[in-house]
Amino acid sequence: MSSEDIWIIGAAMTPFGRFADKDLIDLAAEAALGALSDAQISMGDVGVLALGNVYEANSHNGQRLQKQIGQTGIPVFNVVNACATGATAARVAMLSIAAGESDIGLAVGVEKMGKMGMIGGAARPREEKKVYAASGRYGSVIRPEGILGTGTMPGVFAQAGMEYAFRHGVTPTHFAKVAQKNHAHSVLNPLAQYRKEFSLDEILNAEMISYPNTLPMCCPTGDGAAAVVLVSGAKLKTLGLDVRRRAVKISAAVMTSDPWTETDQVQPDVNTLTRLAADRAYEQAGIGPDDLDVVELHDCFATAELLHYDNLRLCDPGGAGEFIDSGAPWRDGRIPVNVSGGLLSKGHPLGATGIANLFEVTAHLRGEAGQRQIEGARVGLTHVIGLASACAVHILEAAPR
Amino acid sequence: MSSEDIWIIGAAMTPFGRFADKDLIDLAAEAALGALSDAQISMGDVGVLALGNVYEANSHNGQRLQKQIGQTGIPVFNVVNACATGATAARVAMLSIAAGESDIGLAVGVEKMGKMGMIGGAARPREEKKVYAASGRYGSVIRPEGILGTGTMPGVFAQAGMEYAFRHGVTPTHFAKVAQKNHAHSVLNPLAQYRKEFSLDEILNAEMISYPNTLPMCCPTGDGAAAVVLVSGAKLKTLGLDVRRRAVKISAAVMTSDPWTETDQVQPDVNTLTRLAADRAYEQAGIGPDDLDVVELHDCFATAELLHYDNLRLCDPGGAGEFIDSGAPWRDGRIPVNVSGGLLSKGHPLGATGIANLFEVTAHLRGEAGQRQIEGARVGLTHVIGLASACAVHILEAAPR
Amino acid sequence: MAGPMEGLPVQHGGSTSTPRQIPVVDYLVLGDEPHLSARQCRSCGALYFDRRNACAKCFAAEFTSSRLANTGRVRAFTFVHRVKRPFVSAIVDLDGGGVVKANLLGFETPEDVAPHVRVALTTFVVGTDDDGTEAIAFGYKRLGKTA
Amino acid sequence: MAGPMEGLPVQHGGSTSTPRQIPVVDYLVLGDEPHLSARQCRSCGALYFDRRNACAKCFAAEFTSSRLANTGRVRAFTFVHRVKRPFVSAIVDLDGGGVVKANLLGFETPEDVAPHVRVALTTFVVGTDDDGTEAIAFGYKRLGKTA
Ligand SMILES: [Zn+2]
Ligand SMILES: [Zn+2]
Repeated sequence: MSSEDIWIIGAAMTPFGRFADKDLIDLAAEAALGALSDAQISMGDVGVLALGNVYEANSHNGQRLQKQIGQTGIPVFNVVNACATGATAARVAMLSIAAGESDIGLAVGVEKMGKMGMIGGAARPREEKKVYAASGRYGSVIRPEGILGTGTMPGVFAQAGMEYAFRHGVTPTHFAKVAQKNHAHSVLNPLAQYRKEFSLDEILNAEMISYPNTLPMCCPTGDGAAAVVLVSGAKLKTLGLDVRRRAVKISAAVMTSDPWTETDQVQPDVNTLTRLAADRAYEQAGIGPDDLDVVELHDCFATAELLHYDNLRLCDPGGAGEFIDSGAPWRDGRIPVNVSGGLLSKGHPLGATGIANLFEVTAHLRGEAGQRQIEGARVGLTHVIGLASACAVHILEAAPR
Repeated sequence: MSSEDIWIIGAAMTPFGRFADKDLIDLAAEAALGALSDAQISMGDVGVLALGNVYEANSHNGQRLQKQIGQTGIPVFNVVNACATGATAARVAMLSIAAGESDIGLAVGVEKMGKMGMIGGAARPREEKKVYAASGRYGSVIRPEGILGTGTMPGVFAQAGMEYAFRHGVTPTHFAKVAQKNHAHSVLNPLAQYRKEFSLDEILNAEMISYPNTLPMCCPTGDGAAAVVLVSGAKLKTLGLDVRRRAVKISAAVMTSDPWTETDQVQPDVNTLTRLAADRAYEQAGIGPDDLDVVELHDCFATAELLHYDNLRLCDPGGAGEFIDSGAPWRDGRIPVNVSGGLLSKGHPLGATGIANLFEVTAHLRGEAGQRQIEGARVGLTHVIGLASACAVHILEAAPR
Repeated sequence: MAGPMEGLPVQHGGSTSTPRQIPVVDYLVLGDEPHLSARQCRSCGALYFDRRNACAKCFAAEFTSSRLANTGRVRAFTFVHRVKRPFVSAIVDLDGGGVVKANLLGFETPEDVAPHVRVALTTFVVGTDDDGTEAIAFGYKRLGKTA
Repeated sequence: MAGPMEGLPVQHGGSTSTPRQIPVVDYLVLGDEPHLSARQCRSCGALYFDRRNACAKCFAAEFTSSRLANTGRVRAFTFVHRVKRPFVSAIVDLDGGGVVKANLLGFETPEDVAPHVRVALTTFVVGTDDDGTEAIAFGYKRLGKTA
């Protein structure tokens, strides 16, 4: 228990779903109060608040949350980083602790998307211009979506999947198996937005959204929040035995953005920044992929999860297809991946996601994940990626017993 | 030059104004490249990027900026904190350095507001509801603006001013003198949005916006960007003599939010969090208000500047009226305040403001402020406040000569 | 001195000709004696007008309701211009506790508003919906004046 | 095999009856031999299609223009459904350098798109404005097929 380490001592998430009767701050407050209570502290103990939210990013939700749960004058950081927004909030709280500016931090991620339909799936209608005139950085005369390919999220992750398929010979069935697994896992998670199992045939024959991803291979939109309470190692030593016993160490915390690649200029490269982050995280933690007992990775689309097996080094290079075929990422497999149901079933309220996966892995490392518990889990990894582009990888370890 | 200190080695700002032919990223790139060039480094040296922007907060402008000036895979934090957004970006870069995660950070603040009119001045028309129904946290049936008082920025800062007037007997003339001073100062600043002097009578007789603030007592909206390059003390020791000589030490960096106060529940309290931040900053830096050679404070409205003389302890308690009467905050006075022209004349592109004031004080401490230079300035203070609510105070010191 | 900015005084009572009325915010209680009602923290006594998740002062989560006084003193004000219908906004410290923001009624010029002038709550119709329901708002007039 | 998704082939040349044409993006150069033109970093050779502030690869700020090849290989693709007019999007590695995103034309099913299949640029009218100006887009068809 080094003084320089940072630990999670409280974690909570709301159920993910659609909550028309709750506002954004109700969700954030529920998660925040849950995490504080889990950590056996109050807002009066918190030295820094970081809040992540995408769709209402400039509503200063951190301060709105304070007004509902405790105004103590502490610094508040409102952050946004697409689907890595929640993880970014956690990172800011960690930075404040590591910098010695606070010893307890609260990071909250929240999103209220309602019934937006699929992420990025809707091309907004636009008034047709009467007279063509070039504008913007590409000198466009009309909106290029659908004319010069697609830039929507389903399209980007579909193409990223097919790039892998061309290189390594995986098939639509391999991608569909990812969705089959995650939907099956979700049945055990009471917090998941959907808890319905699908057969491989049902998935393959469902409505095609963006080939090779059918509807059950795309994450839903939804509402939800998650929160974690973070402390310095020095502070942890002063806390009660029960808090120390349940504390989870952050062995690695890495955030990256897209380094320059040639293809990245026309479509976000979801691989390189994940590989960078994963490699640095393994180095920081001093462990390798084989040491992982549980992984929550960013399966916004089924194609994405398959790529990330490879990017996170869970499988041999190019071997993601064999990896899913072998059953390795199932909850009874060698490296259980997305036992929460993943974004595909648990849901993906953007700002909440990066903290929700910290909550999930924390629950397993504490042995408190209920029916979906991975028995004896001691080390876990979380991964999120937001376009364009931010990636965060955290490696968590259970307290020594 | 302690290894634990953080230093500014590069600073730049675009002119503030209206730039219809530049997009948000053009402005951010101009400031960022200017700051990098000033620091004699390139994007390849930067270990963390923090970008602050309010109106397009969820467009991931940090990454959009990287795509235009350098994609190196570093962590990017997009932050928003109302008018303290730029300062918040600077704080995140500092946290990363203080935490030991990077040794050079780039913080950029940018805003493109175009011709929005006065900040918060326009009540948006809303479709009248056919049937009244209570909604929201106050069970409102109609929009309360104008019916249950005002919550717009001009109104909030006008009322904050009148609260001070009731308590301490200051008059509309005292407030107008603030605007007179800042507009007079702006004439010397080539980067200011407006550079026009006004007589006290002109200011008092101008169009009333929200009593006691007339039009020249309200800041304009505009476009602009500012950037700073920050380094650890350890890194600074490895840099060239010229860089070290021009480096400016951040002796204090404090961010606060509203602690609970009774009035804060109906109108943001702009005083308490500023006082908290200032007192902590003086303690951190080990100096007092009398040591300050130059101050850039958040004069979004003339009333605000007068309050902040008191909040920042520049005057005796309750003595802000006498302070402006004495000429103390004029550029040839005892504690020059807003020699840039302040928000009132220099302009207030929200996300840029908190970094623009770091740029301004840095310029003076380096002796590079041109015509508006405060001769021999060695110590300066910057202050921003955004509702609701974030306040940042920085104290900067020139490198030992 | 009800000017055009104040709307009409409200008729209270059981007359069948009285239209249905609804307060513009739920912390305004109508009836024979219109008044404000706040959520009060059971633990520390802090007062709030909005629906609460917890107390921002002491972090407790239980609230009771508290009737606030109809009289108080003006802590701050502004005359708001550059809007369709200029108005006077004020922050009022209520007698016995509580601070509220509302319009000041019957003050014609800034010089009219003496520091910490005493005021009293009044209500008025601010609009009528398509069902004929009247929205009732509140404001503050100089204490002692009749609406 | 120009299907309904592809629009009409473009008539190039100086005929007076030819309507005015404008490329949908400024990196598409029309004329007798329509082709793509990229901004190329003078320092490191990196290629970009957009207006640049600097080079994202090497941070230099000087650019020249570079004509890209009209042929290449499909690196990735998707058939996009749930939109009014389904289309095929692809990322194409151009011969000699450069990567571009555009629609694939003339591929009917995903199975049609062999890994890294060779394709060639083609242009088509994608719309006409009220002045009669035609917007010209580009896409890629199987190499060897005529438009
Ligand atoms: Zn309380
Ligand atoms: Zn280059």
